[in-house]
Formats: sequence, structure tokens, C-alpha cells
Amino acid sequence: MLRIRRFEERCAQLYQAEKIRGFLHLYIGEEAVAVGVMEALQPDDAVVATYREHGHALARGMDPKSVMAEMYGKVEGCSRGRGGSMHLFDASTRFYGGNAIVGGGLPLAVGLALADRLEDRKRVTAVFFGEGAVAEGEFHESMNLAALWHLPVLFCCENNLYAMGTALGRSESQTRMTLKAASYEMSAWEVDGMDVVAVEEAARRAVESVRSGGGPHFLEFRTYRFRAHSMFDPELYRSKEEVETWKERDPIDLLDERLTIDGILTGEERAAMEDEVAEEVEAAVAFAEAGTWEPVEELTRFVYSEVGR
Amino acid sequence: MLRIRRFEERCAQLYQAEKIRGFLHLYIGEEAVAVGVMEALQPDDAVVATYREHGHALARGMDPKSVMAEMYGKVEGCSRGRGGSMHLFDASTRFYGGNAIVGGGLPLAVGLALADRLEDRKRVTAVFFGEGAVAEGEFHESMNLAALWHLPVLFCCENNLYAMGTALGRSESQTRMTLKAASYEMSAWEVDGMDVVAVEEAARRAVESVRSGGGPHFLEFRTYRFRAHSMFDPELYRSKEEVETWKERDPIDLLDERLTIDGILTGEERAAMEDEVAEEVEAAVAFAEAGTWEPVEELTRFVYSEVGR
Amino acid sequence: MTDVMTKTRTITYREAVREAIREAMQQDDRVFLMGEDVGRYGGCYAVSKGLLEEFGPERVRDTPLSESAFVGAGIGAALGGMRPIVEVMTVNFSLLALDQIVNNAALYLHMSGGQFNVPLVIRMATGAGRQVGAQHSHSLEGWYAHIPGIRVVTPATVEDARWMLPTALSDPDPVIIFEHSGLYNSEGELPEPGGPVDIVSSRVRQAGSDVSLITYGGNLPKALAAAEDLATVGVSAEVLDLRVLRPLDTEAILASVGATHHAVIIDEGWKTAGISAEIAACIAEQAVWELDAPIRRVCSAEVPIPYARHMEEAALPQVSAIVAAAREIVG
Amino acid sequence: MTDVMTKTRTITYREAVREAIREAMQQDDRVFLMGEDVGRYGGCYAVSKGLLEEFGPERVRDTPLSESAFVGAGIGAALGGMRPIVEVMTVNFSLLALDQIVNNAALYLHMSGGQFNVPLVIRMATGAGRQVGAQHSHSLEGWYAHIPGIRVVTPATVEDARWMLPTALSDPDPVIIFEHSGLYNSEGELPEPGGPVDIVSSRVRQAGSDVSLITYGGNLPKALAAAEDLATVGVSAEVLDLRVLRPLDTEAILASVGATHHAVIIDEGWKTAGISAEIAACIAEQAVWELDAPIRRVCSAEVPIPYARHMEEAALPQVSAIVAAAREIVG
Ligand SMILES: Cc1ncc(C[n+]2csc(CCOP(=O)(O)OP(=O)(O)O)c2C)c(N)n1
Ligand SMILES: Cc1ncc(C[n+]2csc(CCOP(=O)(O)OP(=O)(O)O)c2C)c(N)n1
Ligand SMILES: [Mg+2]
Ligand SMILES: [Mg+2]
Repeated sequence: MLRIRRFEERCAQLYQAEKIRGFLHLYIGEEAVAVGVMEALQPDDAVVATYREHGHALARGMDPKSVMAEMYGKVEGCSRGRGGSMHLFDASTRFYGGNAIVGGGLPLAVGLALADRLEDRKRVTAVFFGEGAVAEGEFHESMNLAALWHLPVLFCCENNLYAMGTALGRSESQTRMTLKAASYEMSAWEVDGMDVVAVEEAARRAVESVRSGGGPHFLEFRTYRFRAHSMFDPELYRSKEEVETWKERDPIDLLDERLTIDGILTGEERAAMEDEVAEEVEAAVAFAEAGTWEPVEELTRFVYSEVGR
Repeated sequence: MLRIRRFEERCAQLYQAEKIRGFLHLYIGEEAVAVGVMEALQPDDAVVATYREHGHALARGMDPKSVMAEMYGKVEGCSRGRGGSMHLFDASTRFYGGNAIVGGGLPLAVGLALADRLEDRKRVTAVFFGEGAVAEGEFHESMNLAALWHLPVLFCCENNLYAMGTALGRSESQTRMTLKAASYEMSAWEVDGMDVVAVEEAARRAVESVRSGGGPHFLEFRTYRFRAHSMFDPELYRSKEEVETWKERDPIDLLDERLTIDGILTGEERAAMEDEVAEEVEAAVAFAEAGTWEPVEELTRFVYSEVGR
Repeated sequence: MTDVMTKTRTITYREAVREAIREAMQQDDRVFLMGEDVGRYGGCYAVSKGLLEEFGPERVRDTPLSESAFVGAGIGAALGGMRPIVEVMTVNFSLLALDQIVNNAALYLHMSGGQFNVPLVIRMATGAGRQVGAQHSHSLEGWYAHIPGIRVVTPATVEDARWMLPTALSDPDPVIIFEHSGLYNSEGELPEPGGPVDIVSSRVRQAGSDVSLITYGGNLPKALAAAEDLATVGVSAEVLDLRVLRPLDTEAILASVGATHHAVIIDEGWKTAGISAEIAACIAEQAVWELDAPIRRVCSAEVPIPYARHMEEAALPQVSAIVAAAREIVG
Repeated sequence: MTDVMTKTRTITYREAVREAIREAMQQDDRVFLMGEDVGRYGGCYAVSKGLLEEFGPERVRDTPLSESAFVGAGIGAALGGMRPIVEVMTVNFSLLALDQIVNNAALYLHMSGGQFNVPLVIRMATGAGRQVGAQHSHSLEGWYAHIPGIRVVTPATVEDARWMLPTALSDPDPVIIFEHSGLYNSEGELPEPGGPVDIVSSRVRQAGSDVSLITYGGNLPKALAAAEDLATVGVSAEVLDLRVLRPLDTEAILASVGATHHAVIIDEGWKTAGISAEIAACIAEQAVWELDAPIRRVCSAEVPIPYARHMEEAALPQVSAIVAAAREIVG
């Protein structure tokens, strides 16, 4: 979590410095969700995420260097600099993006799971989406297909209470996500998304059940976005107080406390972690800075495949 | 109901005779639903239906002559012969079609209701759709919008157990429609769609509530399609027995029995009804036969409006 | 149309498509068919009739009415190593799946820097002419041809209906196959033994020297009929079947027009900004001096397609209109 | 660009659109604005900022992420007598609403035999150039221009941004307004007092005699810049701003090409079967003998738009490419 936090804090600076352009959506405050869920996945499981996916990419084990280089638009980036912040991809960790259409990744997850089922592979596909995506038809269709066909999909709803400036209550007539899952006959739990231990625990139970043929599961993670929706958001739709209250449940602080109280983490160790992470982040920045630009002549590469035809 | 039944039986003949072309979807067996619901509506309420809408058009009070002429493709038809069986329209009864895209009429109904709400009109919009449409994203989005905005929409789900050849159980992971409505915080009832009295009673209660500001309601009508999906359907997906069992609950026979037992309808009256209806239907056919073809020069009329620009 | 020396077999377009699907499923376990009513109903055009019995419900998969989700699931399954054949009943309903096709299928390879290709085949019926009304009579091939990252093919003969599919399935990228609903019942001669055909080049279906009739899919029969009529009045028409709308075989178009110096483009889609416009534009850019007369386009009238037969016929390209356009410019 | 005699006021494109919406809502109770984050957020491009406070949540209506339903609801509300302005955040997301636009909005009037017109205005941001990646950089104006039954307008100046809306709202049929996201911050001179402008004709933004630069929307500034550059090398370029993509003002296109005998078409959309193809086709059909040189099209490369700035710039039409194309054909 710390790595993600510091990585993104740096991204925000780099955006101001115009090293990173386009849209930048920070995950700060929600780190426990991605970290906890990824802990519960196996290397050959698949992940589908949204445009707010830096945390998922790093937690999934992607190299911070290639992620930072991607945001710089360098060819050393995980998508050759073609995707940017919203379109991180990595075949080696089965990270299928980085999808910037709200709800657009859900059908893909259903299909990835269908492939595993048809090939009798015991793999799980975890798909992340915000509570705002629940209003999209693609959510509904995907939930029904996954449940109807009993596919190994883990639906991870990151309920941070807002879709851009639209509060959940102005987006859903029924705000209890688990009831929606029930209407598809899918088992669903509500989880404290600020408590990484709770997230991992819930994810493990769900993943186990999905992997052993229990059909898709739906997890609603109650979380909160500490920063603006993107770098262009004046945040007219919520109060400073609300944000501050949530910050009191900062997932990193919560874990720190717990580990300190349990005597698992000493002050020195904690400080060492900071140093280590800071080094990693700076190494990533250095890597990105040193990166090169994809030759313009390659613009037309990969519109269609180069091999196999 | 009798008028609809005989009208459509005639349509089937006329299809064989190639007087009616294109797709023809018969409502035979489901008449009680349209008839019962329309009884509960006011003249200035609105109706949105599907491609299986002959019954709705007639029950809504559209002239059988103009409906039959439409199926003939004559300019005297309710859509000038441009719509055919699937696209019946009538401004005077606020019948907004006749929509052949499954689920496509649902958002329109939400919008019609929104207009009434914005203009403070106490009107109701009734929208009909099959249980197959429930799998479409447009259903989900429309249910949520109507419930979220508390709009005067009456959702009429005609659950005839099949979407073409796809049984409900192969289309929905959760086959209880009312649970879906619940996931939108919308009140919903299951109704015996073969009993016109039950349908009307439920519709009246629902319409009253919708009209008095109770928000949208969802009614699931349990019914059955006695005929093939369309004129091209070999019906490989269901057994003759199943069809026969359902025919024992023919809505017209059920009403006949009840009325006879209650002594409300005598044999003579019943026979007289048949004669009357037969006359009406033949008059409609005669009207259609005598109808004229829209001049080809008018092909480009009404792509854009002729007035008001 | 087919080489007279080879043995041939008479077969319907529908049977040809079915044979192609069956063979593909027999030869490759990764291939499966998914779509609305492809199984128990046998396909709304009876194309997949019998396949459920042969391959079972896992590989001949009936889907709910969820175009966006099952097309997207096809993309996901392709990413997961399968070779899905997704049937969208008709192009009209594909409007509900365009987000998945345009934003995922077409973009994933490029956007991921070459990591994720999508070996997906989508089949859909297209076209008008059966009096099914405006919502069921779209011809949006031109729309699909606009999108980089996908291939668009339009089998017009039983041979292409039978042999384009294996090529499409062996392609690493998304291929959209448009089957004109008016062709399913048509019969043709299938060369025996046949084999996969390319999905990059067009074909001259009838050689001619005075005018090029450029078309594809459901209008090929009309163009051939027009060529016959033109022959009776001494006009030798060449009929070019594009076969593939993306990428366009511009070389062949330019070669034909370069030889005949007259071009009539026939397309059931609307004229404005459709595929007919692209063909005309290519000629205007690269062979304008070859033209002895202005280009003519015979397309559907710019109106929603009406139900009444006489009005629908008036809205669609007809042989008489093709003949008239050709005679006008050949003069 | 605007008549030098009239008083003018400097204003941004964003402010011009906002003023247009505000005035329309003040003057007609049937007008309301509906879309994602148009209210509390103030619009993703800050266009509707302040309108919620002025008109309240009923008339400045935030919608859930349900493009198909709220666009369809706009159609229904229009059928119900309202004059909705539906904002689809960007054209990229409109893919999810195409079924409603193409199968309902565009067809209802014709299909109902003239009974049900749909007085709906849909606004959407379009275009690339801000490094937001392939899924957020589409330019699909050409797709919409293909559909009979709707009107497609592309305001490129602050005057059109300010005054096309009232005309669109008074139109009895669906009008789609494309606002290029790159224009919102641009400033321009708004004539005072202004008034509604037509949505049927194009405008010559700069007169010239050697070559016609035909464009619209976000690329008008590039075409004007190219014209300046060309002037420095003695080439007099005429810049035609189409303003309306459906119906196309073909007369003006033919008139301009008839005068300059050279045509360069600039379009941020992909070339194949886009609006640029239609313009070229019109010339090839109706003014081919007017041409002293082949037509040239400067469009986006046929690739998904990449994130990296240098790659994105390489993918999009640039002033230098327009100049090069013009010089090549003017020779
Ligand atoms: C289909 C679609 N509509 C609109 C947008 C613009 N948009 C980007 S993010 C966003 C809010 C999504 O909220 P949520 O799903 O809750 O995810 P969060 O940003 O809160 O993580 C919107 C409206 C989009 N990307 N895709
Ligand atoms: C979006 C869409 N997909 C597919 C079709 C083809 N189709 C027409 S009717 C139908 C079945 C609909 O079943 P249901 O909603 O239960 O209505 P019913 O026909 O049973 O009255 C299908 C698949 C269509 N018209 N629209
Ligand atoms: Mg959210
Ligand atoms: Mg049904």
C-alpha cells in the first residue's frame, strides 16, 4: 500500500511538472482494496481493471519502472507508451488493462472466465469497477451471464461513494450493492475497504469458492477516494469535512496502528519501509526519465498482428 | 380478447396468402395481459409496446381497419404502410409503437414519464416487454432511472417463458422477475396473465399508485404464447404437451366459463359476440383490401419534419 | 463464377456457412459458437441447425438477449486463448455491442503495445429486402469498415460463405463476417475439393471492358443481372466483388476502373459517408484521370427502409437503376 | 471570420455554449439539460457550471452512468413534448447509446408515417489531441452523418457555439451537436447583438483562389493556420467550414472547388468511409471535370490514437501535412 501511495503522490507531482499528461486518476485512499484482493490471487489468475488502476497494476506485481515509463509515454512503458495512465497492460501477470470505458471491462472478464471454464482450467478472473459502473447495462448483462453460466469471476465493486461528482444516492435507486448481486442469484458480501486485512480475508474466501466451482462472487468494498476524481476536478460535490472524516480511516494508518500494537512493526522498520519505497519510486522515475520515445515510424504497428497470419 | 384472437387468426391466414409479409408475431394466448392493462389506463396515458403488439393496439382502442391496412402495407394503415406488423403507431391514442428492438422501448417510456413529471401532468406510461428483454442492459438502466427519479411508469413484463427458443431458465440466472424489481427498490407483483380479471385488478391498483405519485411499478404477467414465435419458427425448443397444458388455461375460455357460471353471459350473447367480431375482422380485411399504396414519390417524406422548421 | 474444370457441388449459402462452422469446430477444440438462439432454436436463419446436437450446449452456446455482454465475452474468451465464433443475429442488434467491438476488440492490440491480440470472429446477418421494417433493415458494413483494428468481410458466393470462415478463424485479429440475409436461400456451385480462401482480395466475377460495376455481398447478384442486361444492349460490364471491405482491395478497384474508365458503385448501405463513398474517394484520389465519365453510386435511398414492398423496392438498389447508371455514363 | 463592422465581444467557446444553454432554458420551460455530471460537478468540461444553481436539479439533471437509458429518455421526453438537451460526455461513450439514436430517434418520424417527430438535441464532445488514449479519442462524426433522420452540426467558432443551439432546439427533429474538446478553451469574437444561425449551410472562413481547404469543427483552426502558411508561399487557399455534416452543403463544396479547381479535405476522423470520403465522392460525381489535380485527404492515420504526445501528433492531421498536400496538388 505504501508503495502505491508514494508512487501516486509522485505521479501527482509529475503531472504538475507535465511529465505525465492526459487523464490521471489517483487511487489514494483505496489502496487496501487492490492490495488485499491481489494477495488472494494466484499468478495465473487474470485481472481486469479500470482507468484508476495504478494500484492494481503495482499490487499485481507489475514493475513500477514500466508503469512509470508508461505514464511518461516512453516505449519502455508496459504498453509501449501508447496507453498512458488509463491503459496499463501486462501479459506476464495477465493484467488485461486499464479499461477507460466505465463497465467496459466487465464483459471481458466474463469471457476470460468462460475460456477457463471451457478449457477446464481452475483459474479465477478478478474484475474491478466502481459503484458508478453498476448503473451501466454492461454491468447487469455481465453479472447475469457470469451467474447464469456459473463462471469463475470475482466481481470487485470499489464503492467510493462517488462517480465523478455523482453520489451513489443520485445514481442508484437501491444503494445496497449486495441486493443487486442477489437479484442474479450471486453470493455477495460487503467488506470494509479501508481495512486491508478484512479485504484480503474476504477475497481469499471468495476466490477459494470461485476456484472450487462455486460460481461467481460479488464483493462490495466500502472505500473512499481521498483525492479529486482526476486532475481536473474542482470537487464541488463533496465537503472538506467528509473527506477529512474518511481520512481518519486511512488504510495505511490503520495497518500501521494494528502492526504497531501487535508489535509486528517497529518504528525503525516502518521508517526503513519508507526509505525502500522512496528508492523504488525514484528508481522508477529515473527509469522513465531515461526512457526513449517509440519511433514515429512504428505508429502503424500492432493495428493488426504481425505474426500468425 | 375475442376480437384480438379472431383478428390474429385471420392475420395468420393472410400471411399464408402473402397479403401480410415481413415478420408476424402473434399474441394468441396472451390477450388477457394487454386487455386487462389497457382497461386500467386513461385515454391520455401513453403506451409503448413491442413487435408483438397487435393485441395492445386493438385493446388500446386503435381501429382494426387501420391496423389491418398497416399489415397490408397500405397508406391507409396506422403508419402509412411503412411500419407493418411490428411498427404500429397512433398519436390519437398515444400509442408509441411498435418497437422491434428488444428492450428498445423501455428508455422511451422513461422519457415519456419524465416529460409528464416535468410538466406536472398526472399521466401514466405503460410499457410492455417480454421476459427475454430483462437480460438487456437497457432494461436495467431504464428500471434504475425510473425508480431513481420516481417516474410514473408501469413496467409490464409479459413472461411467456420463452424468448424465441430460449427458455427463461437459460436466459436468467435468477428467474424471479419481482426480485429484480426489488433490487431497484420498485414494488412488483406477480400476476396470473391468463386471468383477465386478475390482470385488470392488479393493473388498476398499480396504475392508481403510479398516478398518485407512488413511483414506478413492475408487474410480471405469467402467460404463454400458444403459437410459434413468428411465422418462421419450427418450435424445436418446447413440447406439444407443454403447449397443450397451457391451452387448457386459454384466457378466453377462462373468461367464458366465469361469465357463464356467473350467469352474466348466455350462449346466445356469446354467439352474438362471435358474429360481431367476425364482422369487424372482415370489415378490417375489406378495408385493407380496398386500401391504396402510398405513392413512391413520397418515399422521402417524413425523413425530416415538413412543418415547424 | 467458379472454374468450370473443377468438380462442383450445388449447395445453399446457408448450408455452406453451416458446413464451415461444423468443420471448424471439429478441427479445433478452441472454436465454439455463441449467440442468441444458435442452439435449441437452430439459429434464427437456421444456419446452426443440428450443431447443438453434434457439439453440445457448451460449444453451441445459447445466450440471453445481452448483445454487449456476449460480444464482450467473445472478446474475453479470445483473449483467454479460445477461437470464438460470436453470432449477432443481425447487424441491427450489433448497435448494442458497438462499444465492445470498437473500444475493446479493435483497440486492445495497439493500445497494449502489441501484447493482446483478439482472435475473434463475429458473424452477423445484414441487409434489407424482406419487408421487415426500418429497425430490421440496416446495412452498416460501411460503419465497420471505418474502424482500424478489425477486418470486415462480406461473402457473396457459396464458396466464400464456405471458405472464408477458416481463414477468418486463423486470423489473429477480429474479423467481422457479414452475411446478407437475402443470400441464405440462394444456391451456388461449390468447387470440390475446396479450401480456405483469402480475406484480403477482391474478385472479378465477370470480366468486361466498358464499365466497372463495383459491389459486394447481397448486391452481387443484382450487379451480375445488370451486367447481363447491359450485354444485351452492347455494354460490356465488369463486375468486381469486393469480398473484403476492410482493408479495401484498392489496387483491384483502380485496375478495373483503369481498364474500363467508367465506374458504378452499388451498395445497399446509405450513400452518405458509406463504403460507396470510400470507393469513389479512392478513385478520385488515385485514378481520377482514368475516368471518362463521372463516378455513379447506386445505393439505398437516404430514408429508413419502409415495410410496404413497393416502397422498400423503391428504397433499395435495383437492377434497373444499375443498368440506367451504367448506360448514362457509358453513353 | 466575423464582420468587422459589428460590435464584438471576446468569449471562450465554453462560455458561448453555456450562454446558449442558459438562454434557451430561460426562454422555454420545455428545455432541460440532462447528462452525466452536468449538475453538481458542473460538467466534465465545466460547460454547465452554475446552471444547477440557476435552474435546479429537475432541469439540470445529473444522470447515472446509463448512456442508453438517458439518451432514450431524452427521445421519450421529446416525444412527450419537451425540448431536451442531452449531453453525452464524449462521443466515445455515445457508442453505448447508438441503438437509441439510430433505431429510435432517427426512425420514429418516418416509420410512424409522420406522426412522431423527435425534437431532441444531443450535445457531445469529440476529438483527440489531449493525450487521453485510444478509447477517449474517437472522432465519429462521419458515422452520425451516415444516418438519415438526424442532423449533425459541428460548431467551430464561438459564434456557432453560441447561436447554433437555439436553431437546433427549434428544429422538430433530432440534432446532434459535436463540440471538439480542443475548442472549449479557445477564445473568439462574438458579434453583438447576435442571433440564431442556420444549421444547413457551410461558410467560407477565408476566401482564396488556388485551393479549397474543406474542413469542420476542431480542425478549422488548423486549416486557417495552413492557409496563412500557404499565403507566405504564394498559394491562395480558401477555407470552407462545413458547419453541418448532415445534410452536407454540397452546393458550397462544388462552388468552392469549381472556383479553385483543387481540393484538400481535412478531417480528424479516420479516412476510410468517413465524412472525408463523402466529400471526395460528391466532387467525383458532380465536379470531376473541375479538378485540375487529384483530391487530397488529410485525415487521422488509420490507427487507434496513442497516448504519447509525439505519437498522437503523428496520428492526427497537422498544419504541416495540410500545407504539404495543398502544395503538392497546386504544384
Ligand atoms: C461509459 C462511460 N461513461 C462515462 C465515462 C466518463 N467517466 C469516467 S470515470 C467516471 C466515473 C466512474 O465512477 P465509478 O464507476 O464509481 O469509478 P470511480 O471513478 O469512482 O473509481 C465517468 C462518468 C466513461 N469513462 N465511460
Ligand atoms: C436487441 C435485439 N436482439 C435480438 C432481437 C431478435 N428477437 C426478436 S424477438 C426475440 C425474443 C424476445 O423474447 P421476449 O422478450 O421474451 O418477448 P416475446 O417474443 O416472448 O414476446 C429476439 C431474440 C431483437 N429484435 N432485438
Ligand atoms: Mg466511484
Ligand atoms: Mg418471452
